[in-house]
Amino acid sequence: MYRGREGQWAFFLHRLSGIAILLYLLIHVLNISAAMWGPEVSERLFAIEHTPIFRIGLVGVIAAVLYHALNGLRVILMDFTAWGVRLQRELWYGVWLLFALFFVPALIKIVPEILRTMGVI
Amino acid sequence: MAIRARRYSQARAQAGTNLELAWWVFMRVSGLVLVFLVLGHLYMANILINAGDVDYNYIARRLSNTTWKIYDWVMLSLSLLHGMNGLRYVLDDWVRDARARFWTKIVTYSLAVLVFFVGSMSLLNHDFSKGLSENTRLEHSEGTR
Amino acid sequence: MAHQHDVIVIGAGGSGLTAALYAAKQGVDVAVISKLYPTRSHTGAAQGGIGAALGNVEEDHWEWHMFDTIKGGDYLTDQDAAEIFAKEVIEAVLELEHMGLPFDRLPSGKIAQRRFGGHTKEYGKAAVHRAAHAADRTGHMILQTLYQQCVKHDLTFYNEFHVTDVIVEDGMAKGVVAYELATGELHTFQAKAIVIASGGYGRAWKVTSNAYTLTGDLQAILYRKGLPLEDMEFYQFHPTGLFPLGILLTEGARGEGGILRNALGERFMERYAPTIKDLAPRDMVARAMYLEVREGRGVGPRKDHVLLDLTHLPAETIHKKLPDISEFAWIYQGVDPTKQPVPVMPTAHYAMGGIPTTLNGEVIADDKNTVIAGLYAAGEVACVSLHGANRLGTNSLGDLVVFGRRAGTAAAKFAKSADFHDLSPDVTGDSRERLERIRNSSGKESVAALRGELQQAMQDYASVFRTEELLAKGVTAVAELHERYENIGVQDKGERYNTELMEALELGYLLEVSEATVHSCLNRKESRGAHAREDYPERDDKNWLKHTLVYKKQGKVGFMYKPVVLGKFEPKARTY
Amino acid sequence: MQVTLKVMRYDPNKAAKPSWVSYQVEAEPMDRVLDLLHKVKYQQDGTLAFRRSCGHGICGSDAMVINGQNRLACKALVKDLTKKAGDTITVEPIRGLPVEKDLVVDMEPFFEAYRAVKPYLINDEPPPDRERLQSPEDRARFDASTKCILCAACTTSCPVFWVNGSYIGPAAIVQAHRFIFDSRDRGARERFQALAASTGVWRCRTAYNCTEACPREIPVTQAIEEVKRAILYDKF
Ligand SMILES: Cc1cc2nc3c(=O)[nH]c(=O)nc-3n(C[C@H](O)[C@H](O)[C@H](O)COP(=O)(O)OP(=O)(O)OC[C@H]3O[C@@H](n4cnc5c(N)ncnc54)[C@H](O)[C@@H]3O)c2cc1C
Ligand code: HEM
Ligand code: SF4
Ligand code: F3S
Ligand code: FES
Repeated sequence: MYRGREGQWAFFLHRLSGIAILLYLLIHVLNISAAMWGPEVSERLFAIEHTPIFRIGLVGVIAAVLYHALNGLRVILMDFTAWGVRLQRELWYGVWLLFALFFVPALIKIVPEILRTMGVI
Repeated sequence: MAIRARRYSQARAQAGTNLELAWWVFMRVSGLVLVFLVLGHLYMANILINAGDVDYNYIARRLSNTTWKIYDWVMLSLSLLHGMNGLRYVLDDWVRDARARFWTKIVTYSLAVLVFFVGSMSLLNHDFSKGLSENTRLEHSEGTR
Repeated sequence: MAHQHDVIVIGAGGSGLTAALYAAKQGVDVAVISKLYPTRSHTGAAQGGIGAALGNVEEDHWEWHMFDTIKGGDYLTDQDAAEIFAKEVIEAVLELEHMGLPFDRLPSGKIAQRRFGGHTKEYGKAAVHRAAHAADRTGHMILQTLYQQCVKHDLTFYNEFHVTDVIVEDGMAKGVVAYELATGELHTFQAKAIVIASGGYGRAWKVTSNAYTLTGDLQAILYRKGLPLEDMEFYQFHPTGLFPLGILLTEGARGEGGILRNALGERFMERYAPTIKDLAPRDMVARAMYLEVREGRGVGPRKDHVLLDLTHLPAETIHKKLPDISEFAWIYQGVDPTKQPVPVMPTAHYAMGGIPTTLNGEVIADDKNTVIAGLYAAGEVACVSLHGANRLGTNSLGDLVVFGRRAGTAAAKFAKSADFHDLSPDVTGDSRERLERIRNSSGKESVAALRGELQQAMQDYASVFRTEELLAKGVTAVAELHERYENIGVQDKGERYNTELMEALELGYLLEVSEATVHSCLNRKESRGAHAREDYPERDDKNWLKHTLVYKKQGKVGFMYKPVVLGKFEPKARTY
Repeated sequence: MQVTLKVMRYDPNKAAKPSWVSYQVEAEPMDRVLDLLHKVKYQQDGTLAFRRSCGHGICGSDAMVINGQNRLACKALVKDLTKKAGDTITVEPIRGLPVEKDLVVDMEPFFEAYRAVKPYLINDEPPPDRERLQSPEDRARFDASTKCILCAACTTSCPVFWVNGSYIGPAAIVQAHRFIFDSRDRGARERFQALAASTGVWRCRTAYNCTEACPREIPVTQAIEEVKRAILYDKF
């Protein structure tokens, strides 16, 4: 493995998260659109989607979107400002800070819901 | 534009369009817009409510509202275009064999067009309000407006 | 494989690329053969600047530059060469600027210039700002700019082709044989004219500023053919080599105000050159440093070096004008020049001597100036005798472009009126035989060990101060090493990138040029410029105001002499 | 002290695949990795092939992957790569270019990219008798990119280049930058052509490996971003 630094990992993760979201998007759209075929079809799909496995997966997708969006903003800053490049490392840490800021509350909200469906609490 | 050139002399001959620049700008502009649309969407579907409670009724109610139809459709088109162009970048990077790349693209683009078509149908071409008011089965063959 | 080009240039440093560009301007078909990728040539290491009397900072005249060059060369400089040089280098520098060279600028937008060793105004009154520069990477910028122009004009390059032979028969140059590193194949090149521009041979010494690849290849190839080399006893030691590696710290550091100090903190150059002090010519400064060390005023646990002090300069100046050398000091010595003085000692740097040529770069075969038709040389490999007994800083880069241009143009003109010569079917014979012998050798001597011994011997016996006794030892040592070289062994028998084979070949060249050097040193019984004989401390114009031509016939070294071209400036005592 | 030098060796005439070979060498802390390679070549195995010339970081011959990062062997010191005696230093050829032998790679694709950006001053106006004038500020504008020694450390550290060799690469873009921002140059538009192609500057994903790798400390990514903006503002 090449020992790249922050920039390299930021890029790898951006790419990975982008592809992951795209994959989810494709499935998600088909899933929602299934409502056209009526409540039965729709509810059957939702039943699958409401299983814990899928719910945990969704949390992953949220994380991916959050990282991708924040790092996307970092990329845009680097592209259009001179200091964006100079401070790219700091910006990346900023991305993680904001990520934590948004994601932790989301976890606090969502995780108990999942645990409840699992009957753990 | 796909990379056909393996050598820079060929690449040079190919150059001259601003297509790549346009896509580059699009990725940034759409990204900016998507921040609000997608994060807003996630907020509404995961934080305001319990995602585990989303069901047919929720969908139908939401998709009966013209504002949400537009919101969702813009989000759908932008993220599909953005995501598919991103995928194109990835394929251009990773699939080095020109033939393989061509066919992978045909398949993935077709899939995207299909998803876009189905998604748009459900958003624009389907009347969920009817189903909602009766709260019963829908005659999905009708509903054209 | 066989190739054919009107003009072949050997070497892609500053002189080779200039020659190639100007030859191409004449509309002939030019190809450059180089054992390195062009941008790897050692011209890229040159730091301080290129001297030309542009007069951008203060009044300056080409006559002053000409005088400085001659005086710097301790009057062994041919004055016709110095005149042409001082005039044409102005135009050459402007032309480099037009090609795009990013010189540093003055507020007026003109090319910036700095002071440099031995460059003075009004015939020695005070130091003058003459060195045009691009920070401390002037050579890098020259090499890059010239290569860029070659790309622009789409010249043909044979990169990583090692020239193993130049075909000279019946007083005519006919072609070149080269070994392709990538494949191990021998190529023949038929040419109407050939320009040799293969650089110096600093690797003969242990401590040197020169690249690993500067091994005097073409000097040796001609010398082996019985052709003469000129003024080989004059080899320049640059005062400020980063101790102990020998990496160069430009004289520009002193041009910007740097000071040399001994263990007592004294600015010792005040004693040796009261007028221009630290900016005295290199031979004088190098000797002064040796004397300080010899008299016990050296620095360090072994009192074996002195210090280059830049700490009184604004950090800004150091970072802006001397960024690269600050980095060298930091990386290779852990010294930050803005805060600490840098340890330095003289380092083998530049060959004033080399393949004798006329003012148009034509290679000379004897003491009667008989030229070899179609054979040219320029740059450090050549000796037009511009630098005489000691080269001034910044005059080499000027030499490359002025005489590179003259040689390239002359070669192209010659090629236009000449025909290709038939090469005998066995042109590659000698080269093939030599290469095969080395490749199949399994003797017990190691190339690296022999080279190490040679470098140590040259360092001990033929460096800044010389005596009969030391030089005699040097002659014996080199002869012995020559014999042992017959008994080397190499491990790599392969075809592809056989760098071991190349290094063995290069050691052979180093032995030849070292032989020519020590013999010439022993032969010249006077002190002049870089050649300081302790047993003959005075300059002797009566007997020795002449160029040495050293040659080898049937294994025996012999000498011829050539008069110095005098002129306006009468030889005088050399004080600064 | 003793260190282990682990080198990726490959001779296409002898083996199908590259393989690691370890050597024990005696090293000083101030030794360069280049010195270690020389020690191996001169004392242990003469067949080891690598390029080098100047020995102090200005010719650009000896970029290689050292301990997982692109560096010049002549600028990487043992003391910065090891913590204690017995440590291992790994050396591999730079990536994305065909390996010719051991640490020697084929540089032709790299120089082809270089040539594609027209790396020379373009200005057809007849030059004045003296120099073209340029203010110190205008000169400073492109100073960093004039430092490039074409060592390829940047291009071969770029993840986009590894997987798809047709990306023109940061080194070529730095060269373009050197001229685009030279107040004397008139050829920016011509260069944009090569740079705007699908193999050009838009492929850069700002991974910064190039900037980290550059032994001349050129802010490579910054140069690339400036070129992107130059093209953008030229078009809009
Ligand atoms: C560290 C340093 C700093 C210097 N600073 C200055 C300065 O500030 N000002 C100044 O005026 N001078 C300076 N000099 C001196 C000056 O740079 C050199 O004398 C000059 O660059 C030599 O140029 P060249 O073209 O003759 O040879 P080089 O640039 O050495 O090029 C030699 C070429 O010949 C090729 N070659 C050699 N042998 C063969 C072969 N067998 N087959 C094929 N090709 C071959 C090589 O590949 C190379 O391309 C400096 C020198 C050094 C070492
Ligand atoms: C939420 C807001 C988003 C922002 C701010 C954003 C921003 C960006 C930006 C700026 C790029 C270009 C990266 C570069 O050139 O280096 C990019 C690439 C990409 N985006 Fe997004 N994006 C967002 C949402 C999405 C969504 C919803 C998807 C999936 C459908 C997606 C998928 C991708 C992909 C696959 C890439 C290509 C990655 C690559 O080439 O490395 N993005 N994004
Ligand atoms: S930009 Fe830096 S890393 Fe890239 S080739 Fe130039 S010097 Fe080497
Ligand atoms: S590593 Fe590559 S992606 Fe861009 S910032 Fe450097 S060229
Ligand atoms: S040997 Fe010249 S850069 Fe390392």
